[in-house]
Amino acid sequence: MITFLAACVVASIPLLFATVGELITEKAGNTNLGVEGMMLMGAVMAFVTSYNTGSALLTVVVAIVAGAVGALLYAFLTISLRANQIVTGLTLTIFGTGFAKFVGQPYLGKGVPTEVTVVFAKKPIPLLSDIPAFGKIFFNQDIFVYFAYIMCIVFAIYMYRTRMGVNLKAVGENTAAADASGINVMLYKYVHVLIGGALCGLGGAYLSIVRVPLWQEDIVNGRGWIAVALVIFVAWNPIKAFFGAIIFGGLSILGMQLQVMGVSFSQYIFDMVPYVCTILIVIFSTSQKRKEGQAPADLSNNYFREER
Amino acid sequence: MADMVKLAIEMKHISKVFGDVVANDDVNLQVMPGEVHALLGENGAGKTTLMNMLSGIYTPDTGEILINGEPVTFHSPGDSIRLGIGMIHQHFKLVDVMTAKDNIVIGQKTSLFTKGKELSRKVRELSDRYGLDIDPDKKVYEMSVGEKQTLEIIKVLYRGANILILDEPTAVLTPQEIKKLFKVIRNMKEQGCAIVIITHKLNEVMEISDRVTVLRKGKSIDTVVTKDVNIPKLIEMMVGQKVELSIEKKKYDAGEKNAILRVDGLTVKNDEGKNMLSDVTFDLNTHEILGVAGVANSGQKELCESIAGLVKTDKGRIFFEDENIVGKTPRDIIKLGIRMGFIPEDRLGMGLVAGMDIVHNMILKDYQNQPGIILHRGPCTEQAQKIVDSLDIMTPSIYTPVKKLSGGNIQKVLLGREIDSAPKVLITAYAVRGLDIGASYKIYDLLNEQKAKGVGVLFVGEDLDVLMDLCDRIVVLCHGEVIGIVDPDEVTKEDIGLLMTGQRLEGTSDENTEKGGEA
Amino acid sequence: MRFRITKRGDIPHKQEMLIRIIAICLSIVFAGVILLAFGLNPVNIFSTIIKGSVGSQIRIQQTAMRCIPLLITSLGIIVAFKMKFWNIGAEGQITMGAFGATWVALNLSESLPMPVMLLLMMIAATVCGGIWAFIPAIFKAKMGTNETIFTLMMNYIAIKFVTYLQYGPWMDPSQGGFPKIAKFPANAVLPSVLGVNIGWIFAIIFVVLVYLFMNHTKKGYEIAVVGESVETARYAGMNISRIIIVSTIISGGLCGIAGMIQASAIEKTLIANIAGGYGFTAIIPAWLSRLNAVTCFFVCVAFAMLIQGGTYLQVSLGISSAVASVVQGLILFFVLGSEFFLQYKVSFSKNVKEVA
Amino acid sequence: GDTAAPADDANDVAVKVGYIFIGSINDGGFTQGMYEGAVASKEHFAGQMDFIYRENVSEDTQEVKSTALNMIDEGCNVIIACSFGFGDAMNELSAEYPDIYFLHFSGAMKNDTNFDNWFGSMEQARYLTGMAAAAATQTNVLGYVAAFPYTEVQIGINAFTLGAQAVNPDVEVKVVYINTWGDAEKEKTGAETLLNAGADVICYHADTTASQLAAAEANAYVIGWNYPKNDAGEYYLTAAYWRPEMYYNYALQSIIDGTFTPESYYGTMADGLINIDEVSDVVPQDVRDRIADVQAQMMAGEFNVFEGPIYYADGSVLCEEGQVLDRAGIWSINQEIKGVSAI
Ligand SMILES: Nc1ncnc2c1ncn2[C@@H]1O[C@H](COP(=O)(O)OP(=O)(O)OP(=O)(O)O)[C@@H](O)[C@H]1O
Ligand SMILES: Nc1ncnc2c1ncn2[C@@H]1O[C@H](COP(=O)(O)OP(=O)(O)OP(=O)(O)O)[C@@H](O)[C@H]1O
Ligand SMILES: [Mg+2]
Ligand SMILES: [Mg+2]
Repeated sequence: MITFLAACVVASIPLLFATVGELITEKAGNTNLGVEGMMLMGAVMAFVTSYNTGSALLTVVVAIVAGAVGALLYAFLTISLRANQIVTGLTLTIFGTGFAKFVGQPYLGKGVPTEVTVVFAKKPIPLLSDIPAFGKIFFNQDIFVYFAYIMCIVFAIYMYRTRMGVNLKAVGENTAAADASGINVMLYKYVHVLIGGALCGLGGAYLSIVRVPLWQEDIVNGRGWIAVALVIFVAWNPIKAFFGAIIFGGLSILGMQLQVMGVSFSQYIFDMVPYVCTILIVIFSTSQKRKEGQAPADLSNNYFREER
Repeated sequence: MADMVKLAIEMKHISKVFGDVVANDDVNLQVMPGEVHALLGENGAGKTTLMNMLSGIYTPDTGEILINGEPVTFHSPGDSIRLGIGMIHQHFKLVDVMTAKDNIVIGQKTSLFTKGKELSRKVRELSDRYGLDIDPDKKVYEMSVGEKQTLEIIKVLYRGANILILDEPTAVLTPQEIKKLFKVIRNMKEQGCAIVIITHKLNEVMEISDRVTVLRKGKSIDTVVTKDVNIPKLIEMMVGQKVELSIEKKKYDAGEKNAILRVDGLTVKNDEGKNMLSDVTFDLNTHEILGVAGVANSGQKELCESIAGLVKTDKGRIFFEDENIVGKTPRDIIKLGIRMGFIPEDRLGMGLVAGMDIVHNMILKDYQNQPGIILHRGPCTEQAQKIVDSLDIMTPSIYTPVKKLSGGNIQKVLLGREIDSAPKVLITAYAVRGLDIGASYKIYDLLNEQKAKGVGVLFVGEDLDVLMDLCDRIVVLCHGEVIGIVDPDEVTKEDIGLLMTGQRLEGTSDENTEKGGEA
Repeated sequence: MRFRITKRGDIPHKQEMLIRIIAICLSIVFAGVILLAFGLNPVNIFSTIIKGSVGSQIRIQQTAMRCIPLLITSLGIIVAFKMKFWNIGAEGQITMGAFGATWVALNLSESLPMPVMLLLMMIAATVCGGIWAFIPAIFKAKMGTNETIFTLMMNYIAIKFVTYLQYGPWMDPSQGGFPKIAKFPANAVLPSVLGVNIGWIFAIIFVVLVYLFMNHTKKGYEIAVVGESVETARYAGMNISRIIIVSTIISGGLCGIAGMIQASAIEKTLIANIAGGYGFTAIIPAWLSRLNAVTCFFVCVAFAMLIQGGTYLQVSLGISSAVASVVQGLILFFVLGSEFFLQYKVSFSKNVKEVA
Repeated sequence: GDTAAPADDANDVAVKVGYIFIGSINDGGFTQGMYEGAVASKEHFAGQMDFIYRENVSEDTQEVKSTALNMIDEGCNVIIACSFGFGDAMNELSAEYPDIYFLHFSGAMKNDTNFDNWFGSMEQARYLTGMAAAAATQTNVLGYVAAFPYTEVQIGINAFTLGAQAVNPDVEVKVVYINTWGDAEKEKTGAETLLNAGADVICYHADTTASQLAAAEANAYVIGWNYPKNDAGEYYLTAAYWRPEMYYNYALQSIIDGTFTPESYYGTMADGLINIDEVSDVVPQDVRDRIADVQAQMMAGEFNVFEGPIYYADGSVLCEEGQVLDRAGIWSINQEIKGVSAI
């Protein structure tokens, strides 16, 4: 059970990075459906870097930059040129997928050098990892996982406790009002879309560098889309995102766990569960009359100051 | 004058073009510190546009802006705010899901972290000082229109603005709220602030302003000292010619009238189960304009929508001629000849399709009467042209999306369509909200024309003077109940004002006053 | 020096075309530069793409066969997008349409006359695709549920469902233990005209029908009104549920028909990958054509050329066909960006004084 | 990208082959094996054979057909399609192009002139790897990461189990089906789940080598698949793999000789299409000897993997006492045998 829960945490990490990335993007009023593409860009560039340089630090930096560059394309098109967000995001996914295939082709089947894998190997945190059960599940992990914990907390503080967080919320909820209040909405949108892309890049890199340190073309395999859906599930809250990602990561491996436990069921039905759950959650969250926990009101609307 | 006192605002030769629309054409404006300056003009004259250039929302195409004598260029609203300019927009710029205090503080460069308690205290201090009433922790979506307006004002005050721009701030306020607002304005004026106010209510211009600048069709016509002019003169400046504005009320005999719409014991609940209308009963006759008065949110919206079949009614019946229309679809009701010109607070939210042109908005209600499955635009094209011509709608063409028109013009499109469709019952809610004076009187004339044709008109209004002048009877609503039905010839404005706040009239000679379902 | 962005008025048709053409040319140049940076010869690549897509009769036929599902799906998406229903579930609707058609093809008699069989398959495809679009649509209409996510999830459910059929109950025992659904009987296979399955005739008919429907019928108008504002539609007395049902049945149904054509003419059976990404790709031509069915035809032809030409790259030049998707992405970015210049004007101005 | 290095004298060769691959030629797995076979075959024919190829072709008949057509345009007279899903396209084209030969890996489709399928008795290699695995386990639990539950995969699982049982009757084979072919993360998770459930040797039937990584990380042994690629270092025991040049050479030669007749080719250990990699010395010498011995018998045609009595896990009979399953019998397997725990 403990190993299973620890595995759920691991399975949740790529989702978690991408979910928080998309969440912060959406908080700024932009829906970026290019998550899958940005994850792949991060995954491939991180791999290429680690393979060629053997530097763990550089790998992480490049993953961040690669995701952010993908987001920059999207940001420039949707924020500056006001192109339709949905279509631009999809295009980014097409582009990112092709890019990863193209750039990664010479590296297929190759592995991440050991100087990098040792850095990202599991490292128990002293004291914390000795907590019964809990320690094994959460504090006997790799540094990406620890970073993910910190990320969730930092983003929660940022969003709910700082002045910038309030401004960000205003940008996503009512861009015109935010603008008229003197917030530099363009800057806010750019910064958060780029941060979002960087996190997606990290999520992708986690798959190709840490999780399966081996280049495979379709390493992300739809996880980006799950992350987009998770954002709704977690109601745009980075702390809930942590739990949401663990649940969805867990769902993706629960089927296998049940198989080895000899529990009989249709694996095909199980494969549908995350998608059906997402739909139910989307329905549920909109059926509520609450104003909180809903999508930012100005989500997907491009803003032009002189527009009526 | 300008030599002695530094001008607070000076706008020189400002022009602004939107696509094909010239919104401002070589406009000049000078505002002194400690002055309340009214900006006057017909709908679409370019008032909002001009002020938006001061608040950094629009960038002028040509021209120069000087603030406190210094030439400036705004790249963003932030630039304008930093220079101490605060604007209260025609359409609120507030974030719905945030609290009042968060709305106040957004965009402010203060500390890194939000300091909730300290902020609440500051906001309370400020609102006490100006006699404004606001709960810093209330969410905007829970606020009434008046509260939102108050919040906008506090937001500007919090930033310590010394130039205040108010774009039609009184359009949605009750008389009491307007009084409070004017007190704040005077207060600020005494502190040396420069204030620009846009309003279509000329008595307010006379009451509050020191000077008036009139815009007409994007051009600045003249600036005059308020004391030196009167209302007819202002109207002449706005419209460009002398006009006679009066409402004629033609009386019809009881014999000519018959009840065309009877509302009987109508009760409507909102989503939370609260009564929005309780046991409302009244008749609407042919050849009659029946006014509905009440403070904002007293059930006017629900009344109109339930007659139009748009909301579910809880109890009661609505008879059109002899048919109970409760439970009928809006479509069936339209077919019977009930038309609704409803001007919600968000003008484009209902009634018009914002992204479509005038032609396609004309078809909205009539297309269903066309035979077959093909959409014929021909007749509506003519209708659109006719309405644009007869109501002087300012638009580049009938193929311009209505969202690009000015607020007043949007409203004319809507009313034009509804009146043109020859209904038997016409429901108008806030028909002249935001309309300039000329347009308002045009609407009154149109309604009177309808009345003459035998149409029963339900006129939900705000301005008691207009209600008194125009309507044959007035239903007064308070908290969703009919508190009285009065004949304007027999009561005073003050009487109606009292009724609106829930105080019944004692000893008036009015036998029309019915009991409206006392709870 | 500062630049300023202002909204354009209506711009003349000619100028609009010019801007678009410039954008496409620039995008090709730009994509070329990127290719050069990767050490590839762009001239070679572009000419190979053209040769590979229209270089011979067979290639033209191949391109046409790719264009058919793309175009029909795009048309379906246009109908949904017009209602501001951001249907990114076409992939699932194609899959379910193919499922419906397959069910009919495998369960009805092989002696049924071909036209009857094909018609029944088409109806089943329309219904199944339509239902797949309708489910999210009705939730959106009644509860305001976010349809982007909903339709997206429906894709996966459809694909997993067909995978289940393929490896489970529908596996054809005559395939020697390999997971495959049975082949369609001859009367369930679309015939060809001019070397291309008659889906191309359907596609052209659908272009005309969708154009007329969206621009000249009352229903088309209603869909546009509902798209702008549900409140307004209610106010005008429109039967919103019916409009949503009709439009999603049309939207999902068209996608379903694309699936039927793929199953019947191309695969001659049902596979999990039947939609093959067309459902996602089709969104882009739908949008680029500004939801106009006739324009969409031309955009889809260009797209099909790019896709088909891309497959020729490796065979002819030994270059990975991933290059084609990179080129495709780059061109799309440019064309998406160019829309900006149709709506806005950028002017440069020297400002004398800046705010402190 | 890599290039196919089209030969300058392409027109002079006797056969020019167009290879259609499902994956990339350097994927370290199935496609790499198929590609290297092509290279070896070209060497074998020394100037008489040349080839071009296209990687990453999806199993979409439209895509496959236009790829093949492009190849025919480029002068290919033989098309070799290396994935099950390519079959329909080959079938259709073989009717339209009677002068071109179409050789399809797997499936059961063929015609009488120019279209054949080819596959092999992978159960032989699986059996041998099962023997190796049983010798390496301490826990008596072997893990098997499998893509989908259907005949081809189940044959492999059962053969592997039989081989293991031959060495160690107490072993249990635990299977996890992951319902996908090429999701590295899922394969790794599947392997980890099995390792956590007590397995200490992993075998897999899916496309990536992620299971090898999982095993090595957990200090458990692993058996490769498809291609002799070692991503597990000292934990790599051996691999069951294809050597497709054995078939290429055979079929192309008969095409050159004009004697080609479709026969639904089924390669074996004997003709070299089916192989196992050298067995690691983690496996004790005696077992290695036994493996070599069984392999020799297989090559001599004296050893049958599926020889009765064999029971399915639910107790029903797969193969009676004394009965030997023929090819058709093997390909009608649709469950796991006794000794396997799968759902
Ligand atoms: N952002 C915009 N885009 C396009 N046209 C605009 C825009 N803003 C204003 N206009 C046009 O400029 C003209 C002036 O509009 P403006 O809102 O300034 O009028 P106004 O005097 O405030 O009228 P009202 O009394 O109705 O508020 C109108 O014709 C309007 O359609
Ligand atoms: N969106 C639009 N923008 C500009 N012009 C339009 C637009 N829609 C329609 N028109 C013009 O309006 C006129 C009437 O439209 P249309 O020909 O479509 O009407 P119709 O459906 O044929 O109607 P009828 O059959 O009753 O004449 C035409 O001149 C057409 O070009
Ligand atoms: Mg205005
Ligand atoms: Mg206006």
